[in-house]
Amino acid sequence: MIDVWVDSIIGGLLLGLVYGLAAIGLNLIWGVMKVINLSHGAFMALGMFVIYLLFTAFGIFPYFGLVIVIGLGLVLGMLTYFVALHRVIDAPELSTLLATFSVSLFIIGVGTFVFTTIPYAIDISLGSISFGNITILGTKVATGLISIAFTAILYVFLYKTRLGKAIRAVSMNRVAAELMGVNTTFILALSFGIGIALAMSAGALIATIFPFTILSGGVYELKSFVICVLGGLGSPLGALVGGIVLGMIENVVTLQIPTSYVPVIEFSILVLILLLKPSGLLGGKV
Amino acid sequence: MKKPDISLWWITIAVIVLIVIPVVTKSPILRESVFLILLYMTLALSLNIILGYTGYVSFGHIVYYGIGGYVTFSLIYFYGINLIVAMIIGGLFAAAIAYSLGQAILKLRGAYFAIATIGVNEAVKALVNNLDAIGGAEGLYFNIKVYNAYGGAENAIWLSYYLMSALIIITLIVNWYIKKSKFGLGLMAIREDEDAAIILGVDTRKYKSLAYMLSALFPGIAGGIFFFKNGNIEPENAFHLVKSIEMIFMVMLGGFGTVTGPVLGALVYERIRGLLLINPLFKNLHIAISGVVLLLIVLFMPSGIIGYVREKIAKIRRYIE
Amino acid sequence: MILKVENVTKRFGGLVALNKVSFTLEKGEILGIIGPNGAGKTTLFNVICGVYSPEEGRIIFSDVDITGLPPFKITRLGIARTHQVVKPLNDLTVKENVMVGACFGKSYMGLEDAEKIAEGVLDTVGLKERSELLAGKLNVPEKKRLELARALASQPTLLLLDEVLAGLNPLEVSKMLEVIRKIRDNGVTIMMIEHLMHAIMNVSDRIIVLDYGAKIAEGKPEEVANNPKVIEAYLGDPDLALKLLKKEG
Amino acid sequence: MITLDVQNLESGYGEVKVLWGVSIKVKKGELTTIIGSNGSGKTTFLKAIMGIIPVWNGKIIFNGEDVTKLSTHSKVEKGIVMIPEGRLIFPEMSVLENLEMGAYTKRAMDRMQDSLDLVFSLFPRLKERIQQKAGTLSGGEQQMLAVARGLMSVPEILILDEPSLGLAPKLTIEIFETIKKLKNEGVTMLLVEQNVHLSLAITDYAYVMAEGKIVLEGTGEELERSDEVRKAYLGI
Repeated sequence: MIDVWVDSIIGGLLLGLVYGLAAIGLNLIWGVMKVINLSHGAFMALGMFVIYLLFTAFGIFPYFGLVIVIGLGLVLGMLTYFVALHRVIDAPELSTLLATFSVSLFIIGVGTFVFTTIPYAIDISLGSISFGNITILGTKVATGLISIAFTAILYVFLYKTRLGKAIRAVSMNRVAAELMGVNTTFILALSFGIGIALAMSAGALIATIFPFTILSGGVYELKSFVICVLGGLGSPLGALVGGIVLGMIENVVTLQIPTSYVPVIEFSILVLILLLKPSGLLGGKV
Repeated sequence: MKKPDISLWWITIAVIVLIVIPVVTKSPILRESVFLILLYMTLALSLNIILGYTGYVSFGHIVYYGIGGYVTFSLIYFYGINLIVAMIIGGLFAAAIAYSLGQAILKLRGAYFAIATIGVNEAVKALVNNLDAIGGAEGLYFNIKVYNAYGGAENAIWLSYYLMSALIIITLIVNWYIKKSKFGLGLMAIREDEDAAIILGVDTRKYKSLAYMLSALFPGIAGGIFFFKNGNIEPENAFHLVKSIEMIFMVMLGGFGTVTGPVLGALVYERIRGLLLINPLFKNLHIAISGVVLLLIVLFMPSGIIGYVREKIAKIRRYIE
Repeated sequence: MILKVENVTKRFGGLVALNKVSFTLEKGEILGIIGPNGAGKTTLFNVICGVYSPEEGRIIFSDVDITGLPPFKITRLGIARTHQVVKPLNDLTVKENVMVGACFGKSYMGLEDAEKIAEGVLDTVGLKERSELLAGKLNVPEKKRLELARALASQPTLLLLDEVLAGLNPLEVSKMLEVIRKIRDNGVTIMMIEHLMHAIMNVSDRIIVLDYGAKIAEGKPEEVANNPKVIEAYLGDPDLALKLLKKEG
Repeated sequence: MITLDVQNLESGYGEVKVLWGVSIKVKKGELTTIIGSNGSGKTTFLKAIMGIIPVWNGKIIFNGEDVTKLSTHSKVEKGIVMIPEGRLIFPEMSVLENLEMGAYTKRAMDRMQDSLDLVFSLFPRLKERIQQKAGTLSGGEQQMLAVARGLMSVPEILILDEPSLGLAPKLTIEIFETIKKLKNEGVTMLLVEQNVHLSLAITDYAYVMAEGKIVLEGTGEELERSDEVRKAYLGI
């Protein structure tokens, strides 16, 4: 019996780390730009298919393909900022919500056209780790570790580099940052690019452990909202912790109640936290 | 009470003309397409009360359409209650849920409110998925015999059509009266500056809750009619988040905060969508094209068709609102 | 006595914005509130209007304890205010803006009565020609007048004016002062915050000086104007300036 | 030599004109001050100079070069540095990180060590709190940090917008002493202030602004003796 629990906790932790990675991007974008990115899920789905194509068409092993996914995410994100967001960045939130949603429609629309909505899967194996009765798939361990590594890299970038500090400065006060000589337009675009790169790589990682369709991103986007609200909107580290909490709920709580109730719990948590403690359970800032 | 003026007359007459066309031609194809347009108009006008007048971005507004649909459908399915009674109960139930929920979530502003409404929709959808008593994830299907009480399936469809027609006219008139009333003035004050509104004496909490309640009532009834006609209801259909965004799209396209805007927006949106679906080249790309069109509107015509015309020709302002 | 503020203290975090402020206001009076930036003047208004509730103290308005009531209730009891940073309802017309004041203020009237009141008030403040314009299109001095019109339309017994003269040219200032006197003559009690000293000295019956959240002086305009404490609070201490000059040579 | 030469500047918000042709000159190595009551357009004027709001008409000449159309960050890169009203420090960053942000431009980064030495000699208290979060500093310390951060940008001209706003008298004096020190170090400055006596006491040249126009100008002593300034401020 205890094995089942340990198994679930480890599984939940590893899954939660990937969820966290997805949500970090969303949170970074909110923290710096005050934009709720409704194209997050679509970009995650894009990440899934890019890594799939790299693997099936060019034989690039998914974990190496991640480098390409990140580069592509950065470029696409910055492009999206200038095309869809720059004009409305100071408009009321309805505009940015709809602008990012229209980007999502575009990606999903073209994606459906190309890939239809049938499921795809990436067939790789890294073996498994066993101790006692517990077996953990190597791919899950790898995604968990890579998620931690990406989060760590993001933190070093935000706190130790000149550009990273500029991003934090812009998130605190855009006018003040501009007065320090920071090109804030570029920083906003860069932040969106990083957020998208994180979304796409999280999507790519998820694709290595679960089957996916072009519509899968939507589910993870909604999960990311829950995670962000749990950890505090705008706080990247909070997102990671929120992700772990959500992973735990999915894997551990389901030992006691049916899986189909998980979304009920998740979205009730979302609404309740927004009402009771909008700054999130962990409440921090960038 | 204010007397109806020209802006209400012409749009009501236009809608009535639209309603009459399938009746005169007896064309089922036209009827189906007009039914859909009327449904969209009702949804868009309802959302307009909370989004357009009050300025609260209700992103998961479709939840009330789904709730009304489920209540109506269940009442007919399990208890054989008459459609008209059932749909009114369904609408009132949706409105009651909105009112009580509004007490809590209307405290949130801006994006926080938007996310909360998405959360509400997803939570309700997930909950209904689990309620086996009302069909769970598979949903409920009418036995064809249900329609016998209404003189057969064909008559039942026509009944749905007339009920939807009546609903849109009522929604339209209510919308206009809200806009032209003291209540509406209070709502618009909240939209422009909630802090200023409360200082000016507007009981913002009460007004917001009432507006939210009203904006849930009509979608609740519309959901009842739609799923009755449909003969089947399931969570994926009833609480489809994309439909929520379509509602916002229609209000934005026509011009939010006006009475004529959402009506026009719904008409144009349904036509564009229909054309894209018919054209074989665009059929598979219609979602992507909708995305591009939406983006263009957000970026270059943020006040919608009516708003755009209003800015260009200030003189006709009072006739087109 | 129409208003009694008793020992009111308001803190924001560690900052004491109002420190045990007490004063009374007689019916029909014009009371001027002056003090340097950040002295707590606008906070005082916000506390009276119910935007903030004070940590300590009480506010009695027409024998009713209004401490901690929500702002809309206080407005309906008959207190109206204008904002230093104007808050026009941009996408409504000028007339509609004023109608909001009339509809939801002390008389809580219907739309048609409100429209009549609005037209009258707009005439008083000289915005009649602008009635049908969207409020967002007005310039700053016009927006100030709109704020005043909106507050007046609610037919208050106590009117709080927060820097209505700022940004007006001398001619406009004297016109506005006339309007303010006229309002008082119609039986409305007025409290006003103002930086334009000659104007406020001219129009007020009595003046209260705030500095760092505390009341440092109170009295007739000429008394206050010659009070060394007030001069220091406003101009900075001239002695300090001299000290600075001497020290650095 | 003229560092900053603003000619006939017009600007405003939306459709509303606030500045009606404002011209000033700031000489190199001097302290120039603009005084004026609330709402006279001083802050708008500085925002227009910095490019935070667009210039409608007129020219901004900096060291002989027309910089009217440049973006804010490019102006900072050239050495036009403003310490904004209300300080606008980065509250969640440490004192050191705030100072590093001040030295963000390439020009300033190369001289960061020198700048840090200068700043810490001027404000030893900041050195003691180098790792503290800026948001937890006292109001006076935050103002010092804002000035220090401005100096980190290696300004060719330092523009200060109401540095004494909301400060207690003792701290106000400290800020003015600092400004005086900077003047003695040869820093070119443009100061906007409400504290008439103190600013006139230390300034080389001053302008009085009212209703978006310059209504009076002269040396600090001339204006200090002028009845008009007194009248404009106190009306007595």
